[in-house]
Amino acid sequence: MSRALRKKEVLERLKALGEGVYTQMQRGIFPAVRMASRSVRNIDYDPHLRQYVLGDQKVLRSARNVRHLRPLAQLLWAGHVARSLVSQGKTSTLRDLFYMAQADEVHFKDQAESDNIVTDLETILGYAREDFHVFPEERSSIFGDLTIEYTVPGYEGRRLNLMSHPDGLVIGPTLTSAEFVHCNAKICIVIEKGAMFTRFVEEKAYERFKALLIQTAGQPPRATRRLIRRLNQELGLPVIIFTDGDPWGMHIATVIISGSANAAHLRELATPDAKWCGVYATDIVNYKLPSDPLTELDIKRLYELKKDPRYEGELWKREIDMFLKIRRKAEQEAFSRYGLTYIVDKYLPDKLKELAL
Amino acid sequence: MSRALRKKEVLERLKALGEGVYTQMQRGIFPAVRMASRSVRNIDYDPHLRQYVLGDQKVLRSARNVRHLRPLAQLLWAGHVARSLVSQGKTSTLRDLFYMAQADEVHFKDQAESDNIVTDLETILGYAREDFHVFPEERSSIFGDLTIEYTVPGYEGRRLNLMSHPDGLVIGPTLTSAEFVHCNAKICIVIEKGAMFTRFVEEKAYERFKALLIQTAGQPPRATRRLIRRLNQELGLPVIIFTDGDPWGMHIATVIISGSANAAHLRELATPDAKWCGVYATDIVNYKLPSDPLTELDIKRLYELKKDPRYEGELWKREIDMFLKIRRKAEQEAFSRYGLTYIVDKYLPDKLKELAL
Amino acid sequence: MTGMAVFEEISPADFFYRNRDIAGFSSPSRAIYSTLRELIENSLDACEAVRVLPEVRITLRELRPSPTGAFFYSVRVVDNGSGVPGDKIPQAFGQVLFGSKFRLKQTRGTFGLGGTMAILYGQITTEMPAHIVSSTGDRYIHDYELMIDIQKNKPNVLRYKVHTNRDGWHGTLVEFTMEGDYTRAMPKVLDYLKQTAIVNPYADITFVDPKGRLYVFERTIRKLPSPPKETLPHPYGVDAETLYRLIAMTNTKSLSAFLMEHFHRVGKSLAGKVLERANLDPNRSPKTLTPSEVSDLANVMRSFEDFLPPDASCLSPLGEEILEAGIRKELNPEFVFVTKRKPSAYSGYPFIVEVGIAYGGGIPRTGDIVLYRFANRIPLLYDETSDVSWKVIHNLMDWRYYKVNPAEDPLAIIIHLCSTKIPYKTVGKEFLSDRPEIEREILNGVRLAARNLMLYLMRKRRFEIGKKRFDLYARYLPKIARFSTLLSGHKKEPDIGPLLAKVSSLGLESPGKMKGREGSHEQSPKEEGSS
Amino acid sequence: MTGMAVFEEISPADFFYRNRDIAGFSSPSRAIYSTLRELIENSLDACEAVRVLPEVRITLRELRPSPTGAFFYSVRVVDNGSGVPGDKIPQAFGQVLFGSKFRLKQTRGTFGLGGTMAILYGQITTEMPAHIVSSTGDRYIHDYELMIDIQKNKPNVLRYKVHTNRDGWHGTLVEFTMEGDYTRAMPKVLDYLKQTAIVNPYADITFVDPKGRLYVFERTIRKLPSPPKETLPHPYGVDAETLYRLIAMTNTKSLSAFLMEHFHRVGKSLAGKVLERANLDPNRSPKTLTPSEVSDLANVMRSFEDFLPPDASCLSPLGEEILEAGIRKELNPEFVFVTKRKPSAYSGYPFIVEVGIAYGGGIPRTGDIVLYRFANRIPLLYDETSDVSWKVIHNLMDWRYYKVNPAEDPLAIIIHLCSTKIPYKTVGKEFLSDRPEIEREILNGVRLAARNLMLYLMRKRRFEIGKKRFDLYARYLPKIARFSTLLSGHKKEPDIGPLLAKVSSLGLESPGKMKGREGSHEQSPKEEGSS
Repeated sequence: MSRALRKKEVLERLKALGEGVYTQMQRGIFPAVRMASRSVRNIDYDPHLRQYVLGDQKVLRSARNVRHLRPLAQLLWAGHVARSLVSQGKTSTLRDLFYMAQADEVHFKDQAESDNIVTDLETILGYAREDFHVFPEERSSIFGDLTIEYTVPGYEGRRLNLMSHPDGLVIGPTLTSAEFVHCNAKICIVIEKGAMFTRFVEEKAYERFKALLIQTAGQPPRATRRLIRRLNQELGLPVIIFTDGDPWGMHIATVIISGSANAAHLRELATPDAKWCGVYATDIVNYKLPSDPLTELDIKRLYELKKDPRYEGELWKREIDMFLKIRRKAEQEAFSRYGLTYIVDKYLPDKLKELAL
Repeated sequence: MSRALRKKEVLERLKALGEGVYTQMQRGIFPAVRMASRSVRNIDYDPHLRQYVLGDQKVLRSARNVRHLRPLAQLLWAGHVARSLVSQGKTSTLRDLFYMAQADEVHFKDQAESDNIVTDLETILGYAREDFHVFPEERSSIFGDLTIEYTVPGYEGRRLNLMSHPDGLVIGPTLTSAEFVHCNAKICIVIEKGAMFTRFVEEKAYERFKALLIQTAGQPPRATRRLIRRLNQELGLPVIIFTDGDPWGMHIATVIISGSANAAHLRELATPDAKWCGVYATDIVNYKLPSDPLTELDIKRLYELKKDPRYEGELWKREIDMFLKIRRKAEQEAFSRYGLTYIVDKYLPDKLKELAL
Repeated sequence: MTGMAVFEEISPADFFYRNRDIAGFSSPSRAIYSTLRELIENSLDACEAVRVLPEVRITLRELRPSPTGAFFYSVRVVDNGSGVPGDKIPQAFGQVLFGSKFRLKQTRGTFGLGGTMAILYGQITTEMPAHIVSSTGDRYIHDYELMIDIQKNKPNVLRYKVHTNRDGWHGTLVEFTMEGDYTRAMPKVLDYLKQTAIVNPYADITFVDPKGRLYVFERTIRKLPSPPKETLPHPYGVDAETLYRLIAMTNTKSLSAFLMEHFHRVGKSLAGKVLERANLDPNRSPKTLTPSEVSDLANVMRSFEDFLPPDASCLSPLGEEILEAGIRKELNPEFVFVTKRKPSAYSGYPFIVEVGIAYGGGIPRTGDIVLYRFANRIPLLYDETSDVSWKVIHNLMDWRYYKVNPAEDPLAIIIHLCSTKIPYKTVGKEFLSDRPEIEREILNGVRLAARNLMLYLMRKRRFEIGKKRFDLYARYLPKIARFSTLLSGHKKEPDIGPLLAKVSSLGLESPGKMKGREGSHEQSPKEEGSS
Repeated sequence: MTGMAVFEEISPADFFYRNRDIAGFSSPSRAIYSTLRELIENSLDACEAVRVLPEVRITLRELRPSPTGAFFYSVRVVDNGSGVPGDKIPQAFGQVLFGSKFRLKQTRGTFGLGGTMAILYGQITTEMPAHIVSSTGDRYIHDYELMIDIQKNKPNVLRYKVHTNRDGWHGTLVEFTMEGDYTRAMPKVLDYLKQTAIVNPYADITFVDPKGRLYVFERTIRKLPSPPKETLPHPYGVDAETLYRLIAMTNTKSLSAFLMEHFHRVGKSLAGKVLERANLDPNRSPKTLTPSEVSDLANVMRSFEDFLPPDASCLSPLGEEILEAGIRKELNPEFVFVTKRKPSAYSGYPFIVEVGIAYGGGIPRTGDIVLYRFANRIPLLYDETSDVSWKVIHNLMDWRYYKVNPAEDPLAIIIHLCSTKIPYKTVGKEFLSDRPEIEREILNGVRLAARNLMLYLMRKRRFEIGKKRFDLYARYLPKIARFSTLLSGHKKEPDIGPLLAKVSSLGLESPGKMKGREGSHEQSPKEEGSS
């Protein structure tokens, strides 16, 4: 769907939300808003879409219930703000929103509460908050031979090749909304940590593997997940993901691949064909990596992952079991025990062969 | 000093370190290394340099003392690694170093220990670790009308204008080591938070104020502090710093302006002429900003700052006293209560006038 | 052979003289407290014995410093009670293990030691005689000065006068000197008086302390608790020794009559069943039993299931009215609930537990429940954590079930145990041993009280919720109207009047009703990007 | 007038019969424990009285279930002690408040109640006589069967035989039946025996329990503690009552002689000073004193500063050798330190505190210090937290100062108080009241013990450090050599042999010496960018 069309639809849905409540009040009935439930029981894994989706259960925010009064007022206020941002072409953050509420005497007891209302709005509209211009604060960055064309006001039509700056370009609202013009990369390598990203740039991994490099700085923000999806879908780039060798690293990969339960109300964030390429538990053994014992929390997390439908593939099963067997974990930097270049000279080629890429 | 000269001197000092120890051992005496003490009693504020510096006290790492054996071995190992990095033109991180130690059977009980040894090495050499190619993992970013020329291998001579990417360019090893070619900006605005940085870009603050925008993402990494200093010293740009209105925000500004006690053994990181431009405690009052009560920790911190020689100026005294009086703090985003553009339309012009910039 | 032991006998007075620690006279401050307490309790008992509303006047005067760094005091307690017959006065106040409290009847004192111990202590520390004035309300007032011959455990009368009782006065005055330390005892003494006032709201007590300060605990109810009656022993509490004694003194001719006459609640048919079980002829004379038959009979009586529980007429609980009056008078709480449990028994001794709970108002928030313990109307002040009530409240009660937070709520619990025999663990009368039967009654009483407190707190909260409800609608409906108007692009806001009217008149569904599938969305907020 | 009280007198036996809770017979399980304890302590005292290494044989047999759900037991204790003279046996075992323990001399029992109470309890619960056999080692062995007449507090002899003592046996056998509950009492009984063995390592104790299990506590040292001597009262402990008694019985003709003859450590010059202070003529006959003069004299004696503290010859501490033997035998620790404090006194009663500390080895890690309390060689098992020792260890000691962590270190503390009069708070003899003088001695003893433990732990650590030291040089010198070679670009590594030789032969400066200006750099690591 084109950006202009998306914008039009977001505005229409916002208006419909207001209209519904307005009409009910005019008829003298307590206004209510119905939306899909995001409770755990209503989140299912869709094997076809290969991501989490919401089921058919609905919840009602009704002014008949005194406990719903405040969230209902907050929701309508958030809709009002979203409408202003989209029509004026401005962006904002979750934290901004929390403060802006005070101007309109809408009270949020903390930012967690206002964040939750934004998620409600996403659920009702069926659009991610980036579509109504609310961006996260964390930033990832990107480097590689991709030329983009900006669409933001003031930069429309300007182009940039993402190899321009070897320290990386920040993935923010302007990059997310840019169009892809030309790409010489053949693969996209997503890397959990900034230091490893620098190592890949320094060792010219982008040349040797014709790679776009993306560093997520931990769990990637949604804007980055969407960018990865677009690289995969629009440009047909295979995506591999390189994280720390522990349950949390695995889960960074899984969220990129299959989405999160938290965003089950949204589509177009997941990249189902992306592949996790390490650090595997078996790598810890095979490469004799320096490692630390798993904590109790790590182990608990592994047992949770075993029950998670996103972890049904052979690879996941094998690695989870191996983690539980060796009870150890390793960071990406652990390869430095073989020298700084080992990871690009040896490990990455091995892995690409193993994944048949 | 030119980059090539710096490199030569770093290598020479490393060699001298090894030579000293080697000679002592050959003479059959327990080797010892002498360096400036970094204990609190030996850190003084130098009003002339307007930063913290180390005094004349020395400490001895001597193999006569059994507790010094391990740090001494670690120090020599770290020197050996630094020499390899510099001679091969590679970079590394503190974490990489921690892992690399295992290859040479040098044990660090945790990364804090290896980080401390790197600081020892900085003290002995009189150079920051970036000079021996050990970079931090955190990244800041930059945006504005400055053209740079890279010096890193593979990019030598290539130029980039830092307005190329409105989401910002990451400040990493390549940018830090680049030369400034041309600058149209008249001021450098350093911003604590990514969201506010985006707001400034969106509201075209860079045009209206002819500004270079830098976001620090909290306490700025040293590479960013050195970049700010260079912008001020080499290009003569005035620097203003915009942070949250609390003791921690004040301290981000102070570390940029006067350096940190932790880095008293290093020069060329501080920018003594930079100015803090808010959020002031008086701003909270004057602009009626949404605010939170100070925590006990905040208050304790304020009393510490009162005793800190870096906070002797009128402005600091006034604001610390006001914070203690109103017992409240505010975030940068608090201005959003007056709408998203207020901060650029109203607050920043007010402040520039106030600071006579 | 060396070191052969010398054997000798000592008198009971001598025994307690040598071991006064165990009776509560271990230090000068403790001695002041124990003395006042023993005398006040004797006075209250003496008043209730003759159904008179008690008036007790206490005066403590400081005389001079003592050589050990404490002080000498003159203590004087006057009551309007029964008085002691003139010829019994010397023994009642000058002989240990002599008194009126050895029968099966509820009284405050238990060991028959207290008053005489106090006088004994005064004599030991000052070597001055005690002064006793008393009349039973007849024509004479008896006036003694006496000391105790400790080695012989006998009173030694120094002076005796008889006055004419013109006004029909009855009561007792006790006055003597003693060593003590009032300054250190003061908090406990005042605490004791306050707590005594809680369970004796029908008494009028005044206390003039050594600094000349007057403390008044006024009567707020003119009703006395129903008087206790003396009772026969219950078969469950019998042992062979008791049987021997009764057999020695009985006039009955048959075992059947013997059981019916000397035991509580034993009728002809029950007596027959018991004797059948013991293989004894009901018509046999009790005097003919052999030792092993006595022992068997005692065992059968203790294990026989069909006896009725002991009658509680020998007990004198406060009753709910008096207990509540006492709690309100001294603690001034926002909410009080009191309950009197049904009579029960342990080892053949009947007892009744009364429980009060007090919340808010004058009850302080101390971070824990304030526990007031009473046994036969005596406050128990020391060693709280060893008491069965403490165990019940801290270990057996699950306060969460009653929506009460002992660490935060301002809460006091009052436990009163009355029995013909209070199971103290020490002569100092400070805490109750944990007999299972008593523990159970206290627990049930506290549970009932807690349940009533919970109901009160729930009603209170419901009322507050209703008040808040309308405020919330008045606050949020205008906002919903405004933003929906802005969002939908209408010019005029909808009228919220009709909706507000509905809220105030109809009363909407209660918040609890909206739960379930269509309920509010309660997912907790999560961090961006995590799952 | 109604409700008039009936006054009556009861015997001491009757008093304790009615209030057996307070003497430790509150339940069948407690009764078993108290019975064994009283009998064993009497036996140990009887052996020590004649300086014989004790042999005590205890047998407890289960007979049949009791009607209350407990059991009947036969209990039998035999010792090789002094024995009781034939004519004293009936009173010694059949009369309460009769015995050999009322004098000022350190003995285990204090109240003269224990043994007889146990027999009384057995009689109450089973109505069977007690069987006593005893000889003082002369030609006769006396063999009694007797019961107690509770109302009269007199023995009732059912059978008496005299046997010829062919082997010169001396000792006592006590045997009777009682109701009890051994299963529940077992942990406390075994704990009691183990702790008794700690302070009586010179005794040989065997116990056959109702399941037929034999417990043996073997003798590991053949030395008896020095015997206690009987002593005169110390002037500080005197009161007017004591003076009266002494005046009544004295043969002295002058006050001066009176004081010197009847009081501990009073010589002619001291007596003169005291009488001068009391304004009394030293030559006056004591019999002529008026009551107020007696009272004044008592006050002067209690407040006179110049008396010597009481002589401790009347005390029988274990001594460091015996205490350490007992601790090693039963606890088997890695480290023991014991200390005997100098004699001290409270209220004129002399006392000695002995303190032991035991660390590691057989001492378990329980999360708290294991406290063993003893008074005159009796273990105190109940109500630990009310004891003054507990207060000292938990409230007064600052363990951090001694580098000891009570929550983690395996640590036991043993406190033994011996005195002519142990200040128990209850007849049950379970915990000591906190007399300041005693508290201070315990605290000082524990401090000394803690200091010695600290020194031991420091020495231990120092030794371990020395061992590690060489290893560290052997490990790190090669690395320093290698990297300095790499850094400086030399081809050949320096020889570290001479340096290693220095480390092993000379012994370098200790780590502590390197502190100060040129010391190690101890700045703690900080985060990048913060300051």
